[in-house]
Amino acid sequence: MSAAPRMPIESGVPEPFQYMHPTMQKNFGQWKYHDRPRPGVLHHVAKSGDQIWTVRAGTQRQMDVYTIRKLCDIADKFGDGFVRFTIRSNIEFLLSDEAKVAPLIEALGKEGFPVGGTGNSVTMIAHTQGWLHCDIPGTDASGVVKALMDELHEEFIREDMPNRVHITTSCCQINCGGQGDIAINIQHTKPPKINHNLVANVCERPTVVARCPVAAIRPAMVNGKPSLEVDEKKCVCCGACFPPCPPMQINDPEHSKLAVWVGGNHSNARSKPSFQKLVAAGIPNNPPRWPEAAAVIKKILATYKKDAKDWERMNDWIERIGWARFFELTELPFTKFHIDNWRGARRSLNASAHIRF
Amino acid sequence: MSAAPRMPIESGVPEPFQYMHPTMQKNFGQWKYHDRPRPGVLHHVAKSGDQIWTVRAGTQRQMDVYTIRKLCDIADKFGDGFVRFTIRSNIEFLLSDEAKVAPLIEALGKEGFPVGGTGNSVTMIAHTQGWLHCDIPGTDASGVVKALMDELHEEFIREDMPNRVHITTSCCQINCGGQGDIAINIQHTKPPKINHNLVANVCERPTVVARCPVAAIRPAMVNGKPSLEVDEKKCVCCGACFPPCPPMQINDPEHSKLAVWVGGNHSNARSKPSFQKLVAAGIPNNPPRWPEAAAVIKKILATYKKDAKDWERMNDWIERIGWARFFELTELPFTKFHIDNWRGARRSLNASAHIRF
Amino acid sequence: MAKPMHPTPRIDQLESGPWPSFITGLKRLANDDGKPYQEMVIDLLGQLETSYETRKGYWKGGTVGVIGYGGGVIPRFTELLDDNKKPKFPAAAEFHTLRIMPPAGMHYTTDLLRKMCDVWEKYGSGLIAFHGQSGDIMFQGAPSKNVQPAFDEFNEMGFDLGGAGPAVRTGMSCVGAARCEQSCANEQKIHRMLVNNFLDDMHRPALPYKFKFKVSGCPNDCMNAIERADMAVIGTWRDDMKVDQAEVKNYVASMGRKKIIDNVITRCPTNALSLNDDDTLTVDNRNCVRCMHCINVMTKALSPGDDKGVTVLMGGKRTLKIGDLMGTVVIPFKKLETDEDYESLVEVAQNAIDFFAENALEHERTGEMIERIGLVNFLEGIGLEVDPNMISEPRQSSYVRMDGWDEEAAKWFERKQQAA
Amino acid sequence: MAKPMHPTPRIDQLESGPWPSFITGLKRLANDDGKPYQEMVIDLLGQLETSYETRKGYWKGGTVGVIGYGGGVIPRFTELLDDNKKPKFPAAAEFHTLRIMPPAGMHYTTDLLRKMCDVWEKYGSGLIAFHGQSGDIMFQGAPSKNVQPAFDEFNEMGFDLGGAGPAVRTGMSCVGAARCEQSCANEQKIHRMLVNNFLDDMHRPALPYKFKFKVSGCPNDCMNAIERADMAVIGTWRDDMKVDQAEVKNYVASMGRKKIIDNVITRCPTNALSLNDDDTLTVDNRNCVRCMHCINVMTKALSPGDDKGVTVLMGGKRTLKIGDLMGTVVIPFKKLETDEDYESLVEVAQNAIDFFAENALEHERTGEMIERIGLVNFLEGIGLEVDPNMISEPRQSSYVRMDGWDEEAAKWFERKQQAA
Ligand code: SRM
Ligand code: SRM
Ligand code: SRM
Ligand code: SRM
Ligand code: SF4
Ligand code: SF4
Ligand code: SF4
Ligand code: SF4
Ligand code: SF4
Ligand code: SF4
Ligand code: SF4
Ligand code: SF4
Repeated sequence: MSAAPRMPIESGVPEPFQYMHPTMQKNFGQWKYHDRPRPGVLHHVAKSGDQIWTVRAGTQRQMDVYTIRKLCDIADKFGDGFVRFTIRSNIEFLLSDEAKVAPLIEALGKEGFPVGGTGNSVTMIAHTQGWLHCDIPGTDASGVVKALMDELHEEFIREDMPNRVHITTSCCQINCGGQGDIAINIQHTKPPKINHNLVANVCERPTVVARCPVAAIRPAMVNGKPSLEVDEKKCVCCGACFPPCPPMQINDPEHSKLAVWVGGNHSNARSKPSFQKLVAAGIPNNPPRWPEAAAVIKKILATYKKDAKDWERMNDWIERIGWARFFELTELPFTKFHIDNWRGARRSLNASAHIRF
Repeated sequence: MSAAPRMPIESGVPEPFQYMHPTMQKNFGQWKYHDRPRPGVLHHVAKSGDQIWTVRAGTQRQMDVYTIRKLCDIADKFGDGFVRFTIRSNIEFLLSDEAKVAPLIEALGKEGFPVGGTGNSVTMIAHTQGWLHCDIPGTDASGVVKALMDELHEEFIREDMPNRVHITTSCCQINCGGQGDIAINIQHTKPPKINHNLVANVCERPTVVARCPVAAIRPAMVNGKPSLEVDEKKCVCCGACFPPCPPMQINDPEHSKLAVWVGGNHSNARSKPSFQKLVAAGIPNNPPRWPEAAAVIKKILATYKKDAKDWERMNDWIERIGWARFFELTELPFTKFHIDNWRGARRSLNASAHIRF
Repeated sequence: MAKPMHPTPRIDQLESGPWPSFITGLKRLANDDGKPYQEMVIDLLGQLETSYETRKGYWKGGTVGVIGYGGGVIPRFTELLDDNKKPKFPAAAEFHTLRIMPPAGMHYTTDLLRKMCDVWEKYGSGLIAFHGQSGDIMFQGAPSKNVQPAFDEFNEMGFDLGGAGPAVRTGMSCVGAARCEQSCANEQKIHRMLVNNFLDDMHRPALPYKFKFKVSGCPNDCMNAIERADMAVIGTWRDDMKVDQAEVKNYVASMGRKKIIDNVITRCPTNALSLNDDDTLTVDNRNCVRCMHCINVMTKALSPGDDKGVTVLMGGKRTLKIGDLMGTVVIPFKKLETDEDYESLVEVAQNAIDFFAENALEHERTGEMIERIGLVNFLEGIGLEVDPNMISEPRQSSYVRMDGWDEEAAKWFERKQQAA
Repeated sequence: MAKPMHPTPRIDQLESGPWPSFITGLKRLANDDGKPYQEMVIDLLGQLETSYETRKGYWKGGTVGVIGYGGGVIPRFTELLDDNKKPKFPAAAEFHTLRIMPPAGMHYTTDLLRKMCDVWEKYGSGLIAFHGQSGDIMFQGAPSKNVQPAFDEFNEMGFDLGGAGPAVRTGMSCVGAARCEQSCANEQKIHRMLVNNFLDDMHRPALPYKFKFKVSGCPNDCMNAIERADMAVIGTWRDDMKVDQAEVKNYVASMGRKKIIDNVITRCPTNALSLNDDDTLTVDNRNCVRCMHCINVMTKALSPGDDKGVTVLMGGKRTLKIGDLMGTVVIPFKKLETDEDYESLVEVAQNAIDFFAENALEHERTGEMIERIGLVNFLEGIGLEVDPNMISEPRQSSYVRMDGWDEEAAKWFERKQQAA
C-alpha cells in the first residue's frame, strides 16, 4: 500500500519580517519623511535618525530564472541582499549606506535594468497575461507593455511629469489590469460568433444567459441542436459570455480593437478616487509593436506634460481644463460614443453653464 | 341673431419698455456695477454715470386690491411711479434720486411692508397655492409662508447671512415651489386610500396606471366594479396618482407630513447647480402656524449663519463641512431614510477615504 | 346689509406678526359692503377656515375657459357640500383663476397696476398674486360667468392668457439688461421671441405635456432656468473677462490678502485665479468656466467680456415621475446679434417642440424623453451635433458597441475643418 | 542535442529596445541545453509566435490542482492542434500556473529568491512573474505531473497557494510602516490576519464569486484598494495633523508664496488650509478630509496625527457585469490597537463573507449585491449601523416611503446618547 498523500500546510501569507531589511524592521512604523536624491532613488529618514535608500528598477515582470538570479547577484554584490517588488513589478533594492547607491545604479545600468519609476515619472505599466497564458485574451500583455515601455523609457528614468503617471493594460474587457491615469484595453466591436455545434456540450446555457450584462442571450434550437442566440441589436460586444462558453468566440483578429481610457485615479489625494473615461477607440490591435496605440499614448502624455500644473494627476488636469480642451489639445476626435448611455449616464451630462471658451 | 363672439387678440408677452423706468430704458444693457447702501436697497451705476436706486419690500404675494393700491400710492407719492416684482414676489420701487430712498422706506415701514430681501438676507419664500386654490394640496401655502416669514422677519430686513438664502415651499410632492437652499415640502407617508365606487366613473385607468413612478398600480375588479389596486409594498406614497384620479385619496390629515430639504442651488456660482437633499421628515402638518417646521428651519439657519464662511451658499457650506458635521451641528437625526435608493443612488455613496473627524 | 362673516378662529391667527397678512387682506375685501366680491370672499374665508380645521383641501377642477383658447384658466369648484349636497359656501362655489402674462421682466407703472385692480374688483374676488411660480399674474377667484368679460378687458389692455395644461407655458426672464451689470443678453427680447412664436401651442394645448422657457442673463441664473425650464437660455461670454487691476488692488487693500485668497482665489472651481505678489490678479481665461463667483464678489473690478452670447440647455424639470432633472447643454455658445441669430434660436425651439410633440409619451416631459431615448438620439432628432461641452465627462463604461467609430471620427474632423 | 528553435520573426522584434525583454529571457531558457524546461519553452515560443501571427489565443482551461486544495492553480492546455488533432507544440501542451502568496509587502532576501528559482527550474518553465495583479507570485508553466511536487517544495519553504475561482483571493498590502512615513496602520498585520483567517474559503472555493482584501496604510491608497477590493482597509487618523511651522516657513521661503498658494492651499478639496500673512499655515482639522495632498507635498512640514486607525470600504471591483464599482465606506473609523480591535476587524470580514455567501447570486460580487439589495439592507445584514460618513450626500428623491421615521430617529438619538 502506498504512503498517504502529503497534505498541504495551510500557512497562508508569510510573515514578512524574516525577509525584511534590518533597518526597516528596526524602524517599522517610525519613519519621519523622505526625499528623492535622484530619479529612481528614495531616501527615507526614520525618527531614530536611521536612513534607508531605495533604488528602484524596472523589470519585465515575467522573468526567467537567469534574470532573477542576475538581480540577486547585483543585490548581493552592491546592496545588502534585501529587495522588494512594488505593486507595479518594479524591483526595489534597499540600502542602509548611501555610498552604495551610485555603484548599484551603475551595475543595474550595465545589465540593462532601467533605474527610475519614482515620483513624477511614468512608472512601469501594470499588465496581465494575454496570449502567453490566458484562455480568453484578445491581445498580448507582456508584448504590449514591452513595446510601450521601450517608447516611454525616457519618461521612466526621468521625473519630468506633473505628477506620477500610472498606466495599465488589459487584454480583454474583463480588465484584470485595473485602470489608471491611462488604460489601454481591448474593446470588441462585433458580437460573438457562435459555434452552434459545440454549445450544447461545452456550455452551461442558463449560466451563460445570466452572464450577459444586457440580457442579449437567449436559449435557442439551431439546426436541431440546443444552442444560444444573441440579439445583435442589444449586444454590447463585451465578451462576458466567452469565458463560460468558449464556443461564443468574441475575439476577432480584425474587429477586436484597442481603446484608450484616461483619468482613472485611486488615490484620495485632492479629489476622490475616479474612474477612467473613454478617449480613443478603434485602434488596431497590431503586434508585435502596436505603433498606433503607442502614438495615442505618447500624444496624450506629451500634452499632459506640457499643459498640466505641478501635482495635477491626469484626472485633476482634465478636470481643470475641461474635456473640450482635452480633445482640442490631444487632437483626438470626439464622437457620439463618448457620450455615456450606461446606467446613471445622466450624471455625466453637463447640467450647468460651466463651459470653457 | 346675436353678435359674433369676441375673438382673443393673441398678443402674447407684452413689450416691457412701455412700463419701465426711464433711467432703465436709457441705460438698458449699459450697467457698470452695483452696491448696497443698506439692506433692501440696491444702487446700480450705469456706464453713462446714471444711477438708479431700488428699494425692495416684501409682500404677501396673494394681495387684495387695497394692498396693491396702497403700494401704488407709495410709489406715486415717494417714488417715480415705476415698480417691478421679483421672481420671489418682492416689490421693487425704482428711484432715480437718492434723496427719495429714505422717505420711501419710512412710508413702507409705516404701512407695514418690510424692506429687505437683498444680498445676504433670507429673502421671501417662494410658495404655491395650497388650500386656497389648488385641487390636490396636502397643506396650505400662503399660510405656511406667512407663519415662517413672521419668524424670519429679522433675517429678511438684515443682511447677516453668509450668502443669500432662498427658501421654497410646496404643498404636495409635485413641488411647484421648486427647490432652494431650504425647501419645506409635503411628504406623504401612507399609500392612497381608494374610493372604489368612484374610480370607474372618474378615472382614465390606463392613464393612472401609467402615472405611477414605481408601477405599483394595477387595474382590478373590486366588489364587482372595475377599479384600481395599489401594491402597498411598492408604493412610495408620492401622490402622482391623485391628480388624474381623485378617488385615490393621498392626502391624510395625520399622515401627510412635512419634510425639509437643503442645498438646492440653481446658480452656477462656484459649484454647478445642485439638487436639494433630505435632512428632516416626519414633521407634523400643523396649521395655522406650523411651529415644528419653523423650529427646524430656524435651527438650520442659525447653524449655517454661525458656521459658514462668507459667500458660501447652504450647499457650499455643507460640501465643505460634510454631512456628518451638518447633522451633528443641527442636532437632526440621521436615519436609513437619508441613504438614497432611487435611480443612480450609488452616486451618493462615499466611495473614498474622504472623512472628517 | 351683507351676510355675516363666518367664525375663523384658526386663520385669524395669521393676522398677527410683522409680515403682511393675506388673511387681513381677504378680510378687508370681505368687509367691503356692497362690492360684487364681498360675499364670495366671506365664503372663501369660510372654506379656508374649514381646511385649516380638517387639514383637507376642498377644490376640484373642471372646464372653464375663454372663447378661442383651450387653456390659461384654472377652474375651481368647491367640493365642500352640506347634508343636502349643496355647497356649504355657495358664494365661493366657483373660484377660477386667470393666468395672465406680465410684461417681460415684470415691470409695471402704478397706472397699469391700478387698471388691473379695477378690472378685478369688477369681475373677480379682488385677490391678485404677483406672481405665480411660472411667472403669470394670477387673478384668483372669479365665478364662471365673469371669466370671459374679465379676460376681454385684460386682452384689450394688451394682455394675454398664459399657459396651462399640456402646452407651451408662460416663460420668465430676469431683470437683466434693464438693471444688471452682469447681463450678457437681451433677456426680454429672447423671452418674448420664444414665447410669442409659440402662442398657438400655448393657447391650444396639444403637446404630450408642458414645455417651459426661461431666460437668465448670466450664469447666476436668477430665473432658476436650468432646473425649472424645458429650454433654458443663459447669457455668457466667450472672450476674456474684464479686469480693472486698480480696482483689484483696492479690494486687496480693503479686504486684506488672506481674505481675498480665502473668499475669491480658493473659491474658483477651476483654480483659474492667481493673486500675484504685487496684488494684481491673473485670470486663466481659457479655464474660467464663467461661474460668476469672482465677478460677483469683486463687481467693481471684474466683469464679463465683450463677445457675449448664450448657452442653451434642455430638459430641466421637477420631480414627476423619474426624479428631478437639470437641463443639459445642447448649444454651448450661440451669438445673438443679428435678426438671423434670433430667428435661428427660435428655430432650435421649434425643432425641439416638434420632436417633443412627435416622440414624447403622454405626460412625459422633454427631460424624461431625453433620459429614455438618450441624449445622442435627441440631438440627432433636433439636428444638433455632439460636442464635448455637453458632457461633464466621457463614458466610464466599456459596455457599448463601437463599430462605426471611424465614420464618427471622420465626421468630427470634417466639422473641425469646416470650422477652421 | 535539443529540438530546433521555431522561427519567430514577430516576437523577435520584441528583443530590441531599452526595456528588459521577456522574449530574450524566454529564449535564454529555450537555449538552455539539457534543462528539463528547454523543450517546453521552445514550444511555448512557437505557440506565442503563432498568436502574434494570427492574433488569436490558444489556451484553454481545465482542472489541475494539488491534493487537499480546490484552487490556486490556473490550468492551461494548448488548443493549437495539427491536422491529426495533435498539439502543434507538444512540449508546451500543458502550461499551468501556480499562484503562490508572497510575504506581506513583497519583501525578499536574495536567498529566498534563489531558492524559488531552483524549485522552478526543476519543475517548471523557469518563468516567474513578480507579481500578478492580485499580488501572487506566478510560477508560470508547469506540466500537470509537476504541479504537486513543485507545490510541496514551496509549501515546505513556508509558502502557500493563493486564490483562484469563487473564493477568498490573495490579498495585498503596501510597503507602509516598513518604509513609509505616511503609514497610519500595521498593514502587514491587517493583511495577514484577514487572509489567514479565511484560508478555508481560499483553498476550497465555495463562495458565489471572488472576494478580495486589500490594505493601504493611508488614503494615498497605493494598493488601489478602494477600486479593486471587495473589502478595503485604509489607514487614517482622527486627531489633528502634525504641523511643523518652522518647516512650513522653509517651504514658503524656498518655493515662494504664490507657488505654495497655487500648489497647496488652492488644491485642498475642502479649503481647509489657510496661509497666514506671517507665512505660517492654519489647518482647519475638523474639515480636513485626510486626502493627503498637502502632506504629500510638504512631507517634512506636515504629517498624519497620532490617533491612528482605519477606514473600511466594501464592494469595489472592475467592470463585470454592471460596470465598475468603487467600494463604499462601511466603517468610517476603527481603532486598531488591542488584539480585540484586530479580532473585531476579522469579525466584520467574517460577517461580510457569510452574508455574501448566503445572499449573493452566482457570479455576483459583493458590490453588485449591495447595488441590488441596497446599502441599508447590506448594513443590517452584517450588523453595522448607518452613518452619514457612508454617503457623499443624502437622498435627492422624495420617492420613498418614510413612515417609521420616528422609530429610526429614536435609534439615532439612542446611539448618540450611548456614545456620549
Ligand atoms: C512602492 C509603492 C507601494 C508598494 O508597496 O508597492 C508606492 C510607494 C510610494 N507611494 Fe504610492 N506607491 C506605489 C503605488 C501607488 C499606487 C498604485 C499603482 O501604482 O497602481 C497609487 C495609486 C494610483 C492611483 O491613484 O491611481 C499610488 C499613489 C500614491 C500617491 C498619490 C498620488 C496622487 O497625488 O494622486 C502618493 C503621494 C505622492 O505622490 O506624494 C504616493 C506616494 C508614495 C510614497 C512617496 C510614499 C512614501 O512616502 O514612501 C512611496 C514612494 C513613491 C515613489 O515612487 O516616489 N503614492 N502609489 C508602489 C510603487 C509602484 C511603482 O512601482 O510605481
Ligand atoms: C431681482 C432678482 C431677479 C428678478 O428678475 O427677479 C435678482 C437680482 C439680482 N441677483 Fe439674483 N435675483 C433674483 C433671484 C435669484 C435667484 C432665483 C430665486 O431667488 O429663486 C437666484 C438663484 C437661486 C439659487 O441659486 O438657488 C439668484 C442667484 C443670484 C446669485 C448667485 C448667488 C450665489 O452665490 O449662488 C447672484 C450673485 C450674487 O449674489 O452676487 C445674484 C445677484 C443678483 C444681483 C446682485 C445682480 C445685479 O448685479 O443686479 C441682483 C440683486 C440681488 C440682490 O438681491 O442683492 N443672484 N438670484 C431676483 C430677486 C429675488 C428676490 O426677490 O429675492
Ligand atoms: C400656480 C402654480 C403655483 C403657484 O401658486 O405659483 C402652480 C400650480 C399648479 N401646478 Fe405647478 N404651478 C406653478 C408652477 C410650477 C412650477 C415652477 C415653474 O414653472 O418654474 C413647477 C416646477 C417646474 C416644472 O415645470 O417642472 C410646477 C410643476 C408642476 C407639476 C409637475 C411637472 C413635472 O413634470 O414634474 C404639475 C403636475 C402636472 O402638471 O401634472 C403641476 C401642476 C399644477 C396644478 C395645475 C395642479 C394640478 O395638476 O391640478 C396646480 C394648479 C394650482 C391652482 O389651483 O392654481 N405643476 N408648477 C404655479 C403656476 C403659476 C403661474 O402660471 O405662474
Ligand atoms: C493573472 C491575473 C492577471 C495578471 O497577469 O496579473 C488575472 C488573470 C485572470 N483573471 Fe483577473 N487576473 C488577475 C487580477 C485581477 C484583478 C486585479 C486585482 O485583483 O486587483 C482584477 C480586477 C479587480 C476585481 O477583482 O474586480 C481581475 C478581474 C477579473 C475578472 C472580473 C471580476 C469582476 O467581477 O469584474 C475576471 C472574470 C471572472 O472572474 O469571471 C477575471 C478572470 C481572470 C482569468 C481567470 C480569466 C478566466 O476567467 O479564465 C485570468 C486567468 C489568466 C491566466 O491564465 O492566468 N479577472 N483580475 C491576475 C491575478 C494574478 C494574481 O493572482 O496575482
Ligand atoms: S484581462 Fe482578460 S485576457 Fe487578460 S488576463 Fe485578464 S482575463 Fe485574461
Ligand atoms: S458579448 Fe456581452 S453583450 Fe454580447 S452577448 Fe456576450 S455577454 Fe452579452
Ligand atoms: S405644489 Fe401641489 S398642491 Fe401645491 S400648488 Fe403645486 S400642485 Fe398644487
Ligand atoms: S402614491 Fe405614487 S407610488 Fe403610490 S400608487 Fe400612487 S403614484 Fe404609485
Ligand atoms: S441672471 Fe444674471 S443678468 Fe439676470 S439678474 Fe441675475 S445676475 Fe443679473
Ligand atoms: S468666473 Fe468663476 S470660474 Fe471664472 S475665474 Fe471667476 S471664479 Fe473662476
Ligand atoms: S498607501 Fe500610504 S502608507 Fe502605504 S505606501 Fe502608499 S503612501 Fe505609504
Ligand atoms: S490633507 Fe487634504 S484635505 Fe486635509 S488639509 Fe491637506 S489637502 Fe486639505
